[in-house]
Amino acid sequence: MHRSEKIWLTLSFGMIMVFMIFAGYQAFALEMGPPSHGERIDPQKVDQTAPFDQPGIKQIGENEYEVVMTLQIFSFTPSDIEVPAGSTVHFTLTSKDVVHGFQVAGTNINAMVMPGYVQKITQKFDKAGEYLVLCNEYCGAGHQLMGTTITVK
Amino acid sequence: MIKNRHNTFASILVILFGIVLFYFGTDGFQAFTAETARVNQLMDDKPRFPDVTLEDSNGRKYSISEFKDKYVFITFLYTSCATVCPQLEMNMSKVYDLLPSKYIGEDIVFLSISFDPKRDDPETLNKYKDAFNSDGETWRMARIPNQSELDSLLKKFGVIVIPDGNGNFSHNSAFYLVDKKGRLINVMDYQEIDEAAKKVTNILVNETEE
Amino acid sequence: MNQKTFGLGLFIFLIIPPVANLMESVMIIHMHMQMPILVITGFLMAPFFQSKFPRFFEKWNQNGIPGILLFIIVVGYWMLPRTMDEALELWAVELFKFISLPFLAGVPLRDSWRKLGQAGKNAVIIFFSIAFITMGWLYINATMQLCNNYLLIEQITLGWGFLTMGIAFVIFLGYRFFFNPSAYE
Amino acid sequence: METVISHKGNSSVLKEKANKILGVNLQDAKISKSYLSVAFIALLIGGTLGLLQGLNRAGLLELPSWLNYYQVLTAHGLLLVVVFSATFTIGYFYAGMSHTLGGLLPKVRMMVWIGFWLKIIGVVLVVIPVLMNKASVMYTFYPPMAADPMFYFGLVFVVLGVWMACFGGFIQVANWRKNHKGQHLPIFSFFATGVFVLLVGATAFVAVEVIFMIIPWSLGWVDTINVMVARTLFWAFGHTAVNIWYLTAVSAWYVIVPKVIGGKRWSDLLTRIVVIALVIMNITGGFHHQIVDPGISESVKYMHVFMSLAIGFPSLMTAYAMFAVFEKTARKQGGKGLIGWYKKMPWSDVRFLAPFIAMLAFIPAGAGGIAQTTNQLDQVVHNSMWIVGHFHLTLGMSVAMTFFGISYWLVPYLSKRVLTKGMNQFGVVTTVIWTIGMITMSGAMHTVGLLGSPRRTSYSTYFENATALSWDPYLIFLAIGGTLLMVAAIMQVYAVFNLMFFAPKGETEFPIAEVEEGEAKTPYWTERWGIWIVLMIIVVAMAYVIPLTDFIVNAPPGSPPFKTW
Repeated sequence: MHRSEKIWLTLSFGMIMVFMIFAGYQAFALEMGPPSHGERIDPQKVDQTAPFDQPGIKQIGENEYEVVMTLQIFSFTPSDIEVPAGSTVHFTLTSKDVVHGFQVAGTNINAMVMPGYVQKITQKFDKAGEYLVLCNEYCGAGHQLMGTTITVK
Repeated sequence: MIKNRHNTFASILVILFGIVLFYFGTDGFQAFTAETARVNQLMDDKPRFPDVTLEDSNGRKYSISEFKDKYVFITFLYTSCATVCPQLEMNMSKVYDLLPSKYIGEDIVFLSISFDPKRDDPETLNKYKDAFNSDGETWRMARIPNQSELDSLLKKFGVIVIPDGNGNFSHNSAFYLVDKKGRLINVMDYQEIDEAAKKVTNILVNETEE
Repeated sequence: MNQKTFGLGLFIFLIIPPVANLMESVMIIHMHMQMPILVITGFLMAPFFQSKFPRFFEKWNQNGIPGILLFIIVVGYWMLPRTMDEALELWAVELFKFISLPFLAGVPLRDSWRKLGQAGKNAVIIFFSIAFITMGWLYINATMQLCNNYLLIEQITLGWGFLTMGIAFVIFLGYRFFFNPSAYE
Repeated sequence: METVISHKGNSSVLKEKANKILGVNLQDAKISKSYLSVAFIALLIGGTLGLLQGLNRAGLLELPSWLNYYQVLTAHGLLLVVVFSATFTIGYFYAGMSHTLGGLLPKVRMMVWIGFWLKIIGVVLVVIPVLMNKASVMYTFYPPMAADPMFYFGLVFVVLGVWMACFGGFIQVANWRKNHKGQHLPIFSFFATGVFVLLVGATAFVAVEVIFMIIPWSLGWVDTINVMVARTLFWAFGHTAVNIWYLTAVSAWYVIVPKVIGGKRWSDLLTRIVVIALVIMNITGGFHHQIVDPGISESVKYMHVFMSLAIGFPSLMTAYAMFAVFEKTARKQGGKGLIGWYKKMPWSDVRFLAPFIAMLAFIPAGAGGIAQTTNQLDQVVHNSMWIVGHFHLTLGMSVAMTFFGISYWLVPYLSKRVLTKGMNQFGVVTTVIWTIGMITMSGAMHTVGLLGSPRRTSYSTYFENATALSWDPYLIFLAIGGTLLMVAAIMQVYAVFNLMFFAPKGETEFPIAEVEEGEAKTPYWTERWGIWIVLMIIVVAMAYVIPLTDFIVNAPPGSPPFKTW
């Protein structure tokens, strides 16, 4: 093997390891790992299962809110959420039918919402404004209409 | 020829090493799982039930001295458990029924301890106990509200509880018998109901005859 | 980068506490990734020892049998549910794991493998196929938690891991049986 | 038995001789030409559908209800990701196997023809329900969205067709090795073997998903389906499939391009190691498509980040190899300095230009891929237009342009015609238009994806939402890029059929580069495919046993089928 090649291979290997270390550090030390909640639910009985029998927004602490939300073709329940600026919002999500995506443009909220699984994701909203919430996994004829907003005041 | 002898010798040496390794690794071919090793260890150590505050299904608070001069038959559980715990408690109730009734409440008390104090408040425990016909007196269900006290008990009795992050726990299950002085004297397989009942009865009979 | 330094680097990487902890947090990764990679590090480092002590290997492992026996014993020992638990709880056992797998399993495996005949190699693979399938069956069907530090589901996962590995070995044996390499080489 | 073998032996010797004289076996050429024709027809139709989408997405065109956006998108994906790539790959590798292994065996020829027709039947069965709007489920067809059962039967036929071609390839290779004991498989056929092994491995997952899970469920034999298992099996296939097309392109970079520029191949041993590494590690990479899925623990996801990133290593090795070959070749021709090689390259030769731009495109494409594999970065772009931009860069540039470059010598070689100067010029123009179109489109897609625009969504302002409206200026570029691409696609298809039927008669060489003189002999262990396949199985088992066991043992109640379009 040529010397330059050895250098290149070492660099390549090093680069991959640096990626691994950063990803690991962020996921485990900073708890910035991707949404991975493991709870299961009967997808055909979402309406009867707590907490999804009462979807909505609930204040659970100072500047802390819990949003229990169901996704179904082609809407989010509840929709048009309002929270004060600076609040941390914990989303608890599940799907009542097909696979949906939950994305809030301009934030790092991006999660798959599968039928049969409860997904959780948390975000702190510092800046006031209207955030666009949309479904980013194709879910049917009205997929492009599946959107709502989060208003941060 | 000489080389061959080296080989044979080396092979024998390696096998001997293997035997020694496995012998010490399994406490003399006794314990192939950590669970067996743990139980054996507990029965040797006879740890004392620590001084912790229990809160039972009636909301009464007391320490283990409540059961002074009585044997205590203990299990560990959490009420949201859907798999092992109901089975464990069902088996416990069978042991309860198999023991001669004259000892119950007099010489022995049954106690189910929850390791999920956040969710298992007295009210929940009260509801749960009815499902197993526990009377709340001679068979009590209790939680240990203080987490650090709970941890010290679990550690002493070798109960391993791992939360799985979704509200469930993975845990080992057994029947524990604590003697009149508050020392753990026996750990029994919770699936062998008859054997456990026989063992406990024998202990009680010997004790009262003395 | 030659394989000796690569093996040493990999070995050091594996014993870094965060790496070790992460790998040990999942039962199947502990047994089916960390442990085999430890063996592989020894395998890679073996030429160092072989060139340092050529007489030793020549004298005591001439036909490869003592070495392969040592390999089987050490690997077999680490397949016990108990040893996995203790590696997590007692630092001495953990240390023994990091020493025994590379140096008492990886090194002798490399030295012995070439010295074993075709029949010997097949016998070793057959042994591990049977052992893995049995362990797999045991772990999948055990309703009891065998390891105190791992969930029951991880135990079942490990069982399937054993079973699939066993099947892969059987496929390999079948390939060796049906396709005679001498027809191609 | 004896006579049959000796007869075969004779005929293969004859064939080899015939090959040397005639250049190409006509029967084998017909196979490859058929596959290539289907590939480029698929490109034309798929490309047209792509243009329709680009125009819609830019808000310029409203599609009629009988051919809606999602129908078009499903067909576009299937025609380009599955039909174009797979048929080109098979046609290309069969041409090369016929060339390097001394003609196909009659048995193999029959198998690959059966495979061809199975595939055609499959594609027809898939396309009918899509056109009837009964299968607007995208090429990923995630349950519990359920298409018409015919759609899934079509997929089964496609997979069977692919398997026929793969096993034909294995028989051909095994036969050659029996007759050439102790020799290394010619490098081109080595690549072919790797690709076929991966194709069988990858499609096995989707076959299990479709045959054992989806078909019984879509026919109503079972009520519910385990959505996560289906999804996981799909991605074990889906990601590997695109990596197979990439490996096909890579084969041309290693084997063909050095010859085109008048150089020698890079180290034979390391080339073979790259192939082996890609075969062993590829299938496990698919899991990173599920980084933001629920139900998978973070440590398992992290392990899979590692498994996905590992594929980056042989790719980085490839990058080095390519530029090393350029530099070496140029130095021999008098080029100076580290980057002096660029003066010596045959830039006006489309057979070099197209694959070279493809390689360049793989630098940002690969970097994007590494980013998407990493947990937190993926969370930013998952399912956004960024992803669409990414695979138009990988598949649309790296893979498709390499295929285009190949077609300028492969098609004339097969049809015993030559590439004229004019046609070469035409090809260069096509390449440039395609490049500009793809950069425009993919660049806009990447940018708008970072701003949050989702993939697989027809034009929508989300009720006049300000954020959504701010994407519109970027989306216009989709239409512009798409139009350029359409022009280039039409030119490319014209070039292929012109070269196949109308170009001047003559002999064209199958350009396979030689190894460097004095290179050390490649060790024989590289030929032990049995070991590589077993290793591949072990790695795959290791990677998938954890999530799959969890999904199955801790399965939630399943989902019934839904038709939501």
